[in-house]
Amino acid sequence: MNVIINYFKDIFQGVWSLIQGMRVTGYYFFHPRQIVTQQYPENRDKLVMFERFKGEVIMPHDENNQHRCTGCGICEINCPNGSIEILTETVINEEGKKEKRIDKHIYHLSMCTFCGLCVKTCPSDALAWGNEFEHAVYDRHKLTKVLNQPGSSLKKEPKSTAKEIKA
Amino acid sequence: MSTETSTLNLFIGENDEYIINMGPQHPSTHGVLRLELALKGELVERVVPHVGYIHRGIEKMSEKLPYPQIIHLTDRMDYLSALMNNEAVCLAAESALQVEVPERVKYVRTILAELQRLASHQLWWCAFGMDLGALTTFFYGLRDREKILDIFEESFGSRLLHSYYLPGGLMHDIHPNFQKRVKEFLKYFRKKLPEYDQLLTGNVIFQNRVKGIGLLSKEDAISYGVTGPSGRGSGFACDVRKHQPYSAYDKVEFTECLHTDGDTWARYKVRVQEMWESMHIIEQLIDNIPEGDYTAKMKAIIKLPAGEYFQRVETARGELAVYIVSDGNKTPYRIHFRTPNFSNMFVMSKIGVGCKIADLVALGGSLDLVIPDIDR
Amino acid sequence: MEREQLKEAIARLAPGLEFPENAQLTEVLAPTAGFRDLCKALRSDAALQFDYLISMTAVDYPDHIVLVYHLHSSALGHTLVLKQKLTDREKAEADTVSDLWLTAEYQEREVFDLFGVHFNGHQDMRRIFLEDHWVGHPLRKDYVDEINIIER
Amino acid sequence: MRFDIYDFTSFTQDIDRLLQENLTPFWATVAELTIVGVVILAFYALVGLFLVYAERKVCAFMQNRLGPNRVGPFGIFQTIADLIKLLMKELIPIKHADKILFNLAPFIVIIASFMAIAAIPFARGLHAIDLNIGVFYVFAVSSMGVIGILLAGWSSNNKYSLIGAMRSGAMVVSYELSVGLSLLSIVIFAGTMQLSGIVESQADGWWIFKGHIPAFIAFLLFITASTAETNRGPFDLAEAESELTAGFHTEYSGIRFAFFFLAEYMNMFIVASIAVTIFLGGWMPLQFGGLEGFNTVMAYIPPLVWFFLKVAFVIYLMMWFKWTFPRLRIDQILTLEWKYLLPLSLINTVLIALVVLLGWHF
Amino acid sequence: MSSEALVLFFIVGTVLVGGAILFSWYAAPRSYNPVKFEPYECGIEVNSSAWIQFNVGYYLFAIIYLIFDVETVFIFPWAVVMKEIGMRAFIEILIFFFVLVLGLIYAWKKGALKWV
Repeated sequence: MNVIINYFKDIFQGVWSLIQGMRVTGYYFFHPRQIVTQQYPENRDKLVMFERFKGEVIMPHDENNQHRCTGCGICEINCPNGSIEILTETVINEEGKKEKRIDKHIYHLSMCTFCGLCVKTCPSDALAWGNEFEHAVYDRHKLTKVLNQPGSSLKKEPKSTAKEIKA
Repeated sequence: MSTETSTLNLFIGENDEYIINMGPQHPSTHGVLRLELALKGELVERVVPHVGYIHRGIEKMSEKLPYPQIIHLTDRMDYLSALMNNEAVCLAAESALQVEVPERVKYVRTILAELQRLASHQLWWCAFGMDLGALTTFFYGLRDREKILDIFEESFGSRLLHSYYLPGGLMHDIHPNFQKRVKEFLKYFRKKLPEYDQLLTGNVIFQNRVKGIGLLSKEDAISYGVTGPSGRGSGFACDVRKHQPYSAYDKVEFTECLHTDGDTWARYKVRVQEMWESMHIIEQLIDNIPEGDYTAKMKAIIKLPAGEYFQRVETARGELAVYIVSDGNKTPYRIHFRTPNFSNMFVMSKIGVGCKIADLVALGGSLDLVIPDIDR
Repeated sequence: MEREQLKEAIARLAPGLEFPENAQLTEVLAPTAGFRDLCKALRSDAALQFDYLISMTAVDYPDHIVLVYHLHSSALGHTLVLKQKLTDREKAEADTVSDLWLTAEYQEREVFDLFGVHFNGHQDMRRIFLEDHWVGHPLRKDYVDEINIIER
Repeated sequence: MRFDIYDFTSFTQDIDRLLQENLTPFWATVAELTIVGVVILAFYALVGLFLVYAERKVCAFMQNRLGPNRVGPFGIFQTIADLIKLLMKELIPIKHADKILFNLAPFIVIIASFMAIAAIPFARGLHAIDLNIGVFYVFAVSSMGVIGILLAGWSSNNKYSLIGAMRSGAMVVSYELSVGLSLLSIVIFAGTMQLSGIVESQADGWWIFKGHIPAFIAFLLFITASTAETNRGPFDLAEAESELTAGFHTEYSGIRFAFFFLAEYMNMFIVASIAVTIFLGGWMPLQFGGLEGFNTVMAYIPPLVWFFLKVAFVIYLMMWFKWTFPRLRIDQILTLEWKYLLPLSLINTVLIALVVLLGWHF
Repeated sequence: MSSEALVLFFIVGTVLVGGAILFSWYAAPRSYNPVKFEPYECGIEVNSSAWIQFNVGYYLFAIIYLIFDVETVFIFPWAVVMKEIGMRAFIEILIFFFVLVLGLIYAWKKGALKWV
């Protein structure tokens, strides 16, 4: 007799447990407000990335088209996969002295692993993280970028200011 | 013994066995793992795992890289416990340099590790449900995991591969909103976790699918080195957090979830229980993060003194051990990662024998494999 | 168990064991001969019970290869670093411990694959990660791959 | 020509008469068949497209997401876009496959579902064939599709497909019984096997209500077993994508695959229609004794609407199962049938016979 | 329509499938790549045929099914006339079911309902 009672008990418990699960899915079916889908291209305007989002490495320029990169090459050393190349040139400045200056700060986005060591270790805070995340291009050569804008120059400022900004 | 006489290396088609390849392109191996199965009808008679499809030589690459740069490679081993992997290298370097990291760093590392564990277990839960055919679990798990990833993204800008730690501390401080958001998440997830139980844990079909499948005895678990939730499901008390506490784990109360059945069901229960435990740990720490520096004073170039260093860390999948041989240079002479999945996976060739194909999928899901961690 | 006690207990098991100083963990350098017996004893000794092989790997030095075994006792909670030195780099051979700790079967295959150490008595000595026709053992220091390894 | 949306008998007869008057008998028959053929084809395609869309939306809403919403408003043209895509896809001939059987399999699954549709009464007078052994016929034809699945799996020269096919074979040798016994219990009530007759017998109330608990149990058994018959929901282990990649249709590409896909949904529709016809009163409106006003309002809703609403409900139920439960294992499927469903069906049949005997039903 | 019209449904089904496949055959692009025509086995080259002896594992079920299915066919006519005949039919079917269930219990106890 016990066998038969247990048999039916099993059936009822099984069906009950199934109903429990169906309650959860049924709840969500009738509560479409809880849908979490983000409709990506449409919500571009509202889509704000977090300020620390690591989209790509950029070199901020101010309104005078000046950046802070001295071309020291520390970011290049600190990059684990060689996605940064720094080309420097030697120019003669106003005082008539030879000066080493950055020519091109080349950044291979296709090789970047977004570890953040270049931004972290840059002594003059020339690099920062950009929020751009739509990196898809049809030609992979387009992923190689020159970070310093054409015609830009080094911003001359006391070192303490740079530190303050960082802090 | 040569390979010809080996019992494991039978050629395909020999002995009229039904040999079938599960993977590398298979939905339930969660990556490019290849299992060569010998079948008798639905029964699996032999499982031969083949790995190495995404072997990248992280150990060899690391020999050429300074320590801060190794960290970003560890992300890519077990990408679901990236922060714990980072932590392992950092702890090894810190203990070698005998640097005392600030309390704040310890607290933050512990909280982040537990958040990462939660995220990892959520992903495991939804993938496990999907392995068993309940596709809805996948979306619920990912929905909740998204909240954790948002916390990560706000604090350090990345969602999966963080590279957030440096030897000596963190790369930068946590976001001011961090505590608020974590507390919000805990409140949210405490409501959602019981839903998981309703949907899957209690389900009679699910229970029948997982109970008594893939029995792994405690002795075998130890001998195979099956650690993490998979090992604890067999009663192997292998929680490094408990037995060799690091970071702030000695300051928190938590139980090591142990089940002695050793089947898929036990492993499932351990993980679900661990989610509750992780939330418990975070709750103890989140309000008490001490003020202070986010990193210890470190030299610009980190050189470990010559010697050998060994650091064990509990990741979401088990015990990760880093073994560093340093010759005093800024790069390691040899670095070895003892990854949890490597040992966890090969046990399949033992416990997978005698179950059905569907069980093998459940079993593989319960071991929670991340293939890049095996291949390194 | 304290470090000294552990050393004493291990020293009883076999002759010719060296205990390097200044190591982070208790370390034993064992002779190649009789290594398997030592492992057996370490595993079965009631006071030691090293039943859990955390990790097994190799380190390649210019003139020798060192096999490193990290052992742990799940019951007693102590850890030991066991080492053996293989002096013949070209034809490196060692005894297998894959029947003592089952995980060693695969860790030894990895060492075979990446270091070229052949383990005697191993039942399935194949490459684990690389393809079977791969030439060379990548984790050796003298391994050359001009295409993929870029020196900086 | 009169058109009464409550009774299609006169409608079909009118068309018949019109054709007979204007054409020779042979051409009249041809024209009639053509009309019926085109109507069926259109209906079939429409139902298939709608069900695919419905399934996507239902599962999306259960899973907290939106589902298709790009092609057309709310994505209603998504399935049409998919159909065009599948039509334009290459048909890949598999090496060493059994060519004849490989090509035959989609025909069988589709034809089986067409044959089953033939017997379903949609409204009074609106059915292709009113067989006097309707229940029996449906019971026989609905299990024919499995032969197609078996052929598909076997002929593909693919190990996954073969295992999938064998699994579906195992399922059909079990669940057929429960389907039969649960249909049979209503035949006991109605005393006829003609499907339209069974519907007519429910004019004063549906069998699921009239037959008390045994009829309700029979309904549950039927839904469970027929879900298994159609290889759906928690019983989809013939295609079990997490185990067998795609099971029996792994090797089918393009439009050939589409037919297996379509057949699955059509089988779902057929099963739901049978469930509605037998248990839920077919095209009959919802009636409660004593509520006159309510009954009149309900009776004003056209029978076709009633029928399709009920079918939609049953299909929703089946989708609900599918998107909630994990998949069963092969031995559990057989255990469920042989140790639970079959004994229950037998007991239930005896109970129903007893209810009928004692006149306890309404 | 009479039951001969079933042929129509047969034809309509055939036309639907055949027409679509023909259309697709002409409309779809084709490219040749020997690897593409290989049977799928997770990206690994297939070394053996799928058609070797295969343990289906439900042979006994199939036999029991055969018995039961034939019995079901017998029950159908009974079901139709059950209402009219009444008590006698009920007792008869009880006996019939008793034998059936006995068979099922026998098979159950013998372990035939166990997946091998």
